[in-house]
Amino acid sequence: MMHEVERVGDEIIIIRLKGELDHHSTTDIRNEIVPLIKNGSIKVLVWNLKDLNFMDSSGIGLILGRMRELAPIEGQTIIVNPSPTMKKIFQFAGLSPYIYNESEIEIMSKLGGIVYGQ
Amino acid sequence: MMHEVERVGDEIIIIRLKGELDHHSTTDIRNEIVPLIKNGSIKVLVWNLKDLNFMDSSGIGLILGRMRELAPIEGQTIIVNPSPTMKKIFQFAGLSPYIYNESEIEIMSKLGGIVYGQ
Amino acid sequence: MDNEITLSFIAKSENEALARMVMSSFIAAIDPTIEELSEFKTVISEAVTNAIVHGYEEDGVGKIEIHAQRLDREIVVSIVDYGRGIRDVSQAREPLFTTKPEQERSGMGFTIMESFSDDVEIYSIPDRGTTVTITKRFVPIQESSRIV
Amino acid sequence: MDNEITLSFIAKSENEALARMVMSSFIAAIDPTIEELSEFKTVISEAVTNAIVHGYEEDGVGKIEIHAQRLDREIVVSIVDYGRGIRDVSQAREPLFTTKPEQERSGMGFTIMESFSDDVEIYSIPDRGTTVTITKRFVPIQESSRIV
Ligand SMILES: Nc1ncnc2c1ncn2[C@@H]1O[C@H](COP(=O)(O)OP(=O)(O)O)[C@@H](O)[C@H]1O
Ligand SMILES: Nc1ncnc2c1ncn2[C@@H]1O[C@H](COP(=O)(O)OP(=O)(O)O)[C@@H](O)[C@H]1O
Repeated sequence: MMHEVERVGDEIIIIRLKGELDHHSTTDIRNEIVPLIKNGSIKVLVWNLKDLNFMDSSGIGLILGRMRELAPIEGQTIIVNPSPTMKKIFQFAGLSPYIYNESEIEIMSKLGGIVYGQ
Repeated sequence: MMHEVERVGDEIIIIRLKGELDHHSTTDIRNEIVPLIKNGSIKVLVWNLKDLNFMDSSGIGLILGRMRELAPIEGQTIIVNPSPTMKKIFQFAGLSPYIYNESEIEIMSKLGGIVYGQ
Repeated sequence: MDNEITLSFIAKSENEALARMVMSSFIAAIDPTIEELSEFKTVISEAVTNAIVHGYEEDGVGKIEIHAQRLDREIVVSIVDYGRGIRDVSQAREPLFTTKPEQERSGMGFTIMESFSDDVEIYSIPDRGTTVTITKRFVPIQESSRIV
Repeated sequence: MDNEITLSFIAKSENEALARMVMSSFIAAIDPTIEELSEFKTVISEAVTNAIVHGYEEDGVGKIEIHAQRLDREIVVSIVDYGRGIRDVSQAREPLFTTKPEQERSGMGFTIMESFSDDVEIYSIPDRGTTVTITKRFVPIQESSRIV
């Protein structure tokens, strides 16, 4: 499991997951993201699953966990590029509304408006 | 296991092995090549291992078996592009003299001279 | 029986990937679609993770066994542990039910296993262990649409 | 013990690839060099093929077991069959010796196992079976040269 965490400005974090996301690999990525959210200024988490080859329900736990941390500050969760199987898993867990069909770039350009009120 | 068998003129066969060559996969390739040799006019077998990811001693058996069939007609065996591990395996079996460091194209241009006596 | 294997390993989370890999190789002869393969891997991952996390609390000692049989295009896999067991199986099957919310388990494991397979049977005795048996039938090659 | 697994399967040649795949996954945590991995896969392939071909004559019924243990960077693997056994073990170890020349076995199996590992032990009882135990130590990461 590899991943890339990119911070865009103060308020957006893009997490690009790679390889396989299971119970074993969630620990590392959780340990990296949680402090970033706790530090306070984050308003949007973008999960880009383009290079993720596999995900089981541990992925649901990881994303839901971060949504809970974002809730008090009304932060937003955006999921892009899930595989067909991942889409079904998100649907079972009621996370379909957070899947966006836009590319990462399109999302970012829209977020400019949302986050900075432009 | 996939492979490509190309016949160049009446006397040369190039066998391009792909994937993994083990005891399980030798059967298919053997069944395809043996009739071509038996038909008589073949003088040179070129084994190109460039796209072969794995080979165990079953590969030795396969190549030695064809060398035996070529012996009565003084046919030639040429091995190109073995991996470092395959090189060692060929060395254990005394097949190092049949490994050529030239590319398939270079081999073919030289063979023009050998086979057709140019 | 067209083929059968048994894999046994200890309750370490690194073995989740190993179990998926083994089961993917085991069904290679079926030539599943990309979608079938990825759903099957998910099913295996859920059951194996449960045995590691719930059965043994990742103690690195408890043994887990996977028995798999293939008959033509049907696979029957049992995932067996000798751990803490499940007291109320029908409750365990409910979507979102989990006894480990603090570890961010989502309670979706059994729901995913049921959705991505043809049958899931759970046999469990508290403090003795759990056996989850999954049946999955793969679509005949000519019927399925394949990405080439 | 850092990790351990057991794989058992029937004497079908399609399981040669399965066994290699499982053992490759098992040593992934060691992060071997490309060369080490490919030599290790060859060793496993030779021992497993022998059990299938010589132990059981590919009957599709006989059981083969692989026990593997990892302790830090050392792997000990036993390949066990309950087949015909080896009458003369030291003869079997000789390069080019084979009892199945008609099947184009080259007689290089044990030579390759010995060359590509640190120790090979053969324990065999005629008509009862054979256990081949292979030890391989992997070079520490900093010492080895890796293709990145
Ligand atoms: N192998 C097992 N051993 C003991 N308990 C289990 C096992 N598998 C499942 N359970 C119980 O069933 C519950 C529901 O499982 P599941 O739907 O997979 O969700 P999750 O794993 O996310 O908790 C678990 O929280 C656990 O209490
Ligand atoms: N598991 C086994 N069961 C029975 N006989 C075996 C087994 N492994 C090896 N042998 C015997 O030892 C001989 C030498 O084995 P090996 O060096 O691997 O060469 P090869 O497999 O090419 O014959 C075999 O030909 C066979 O007679």
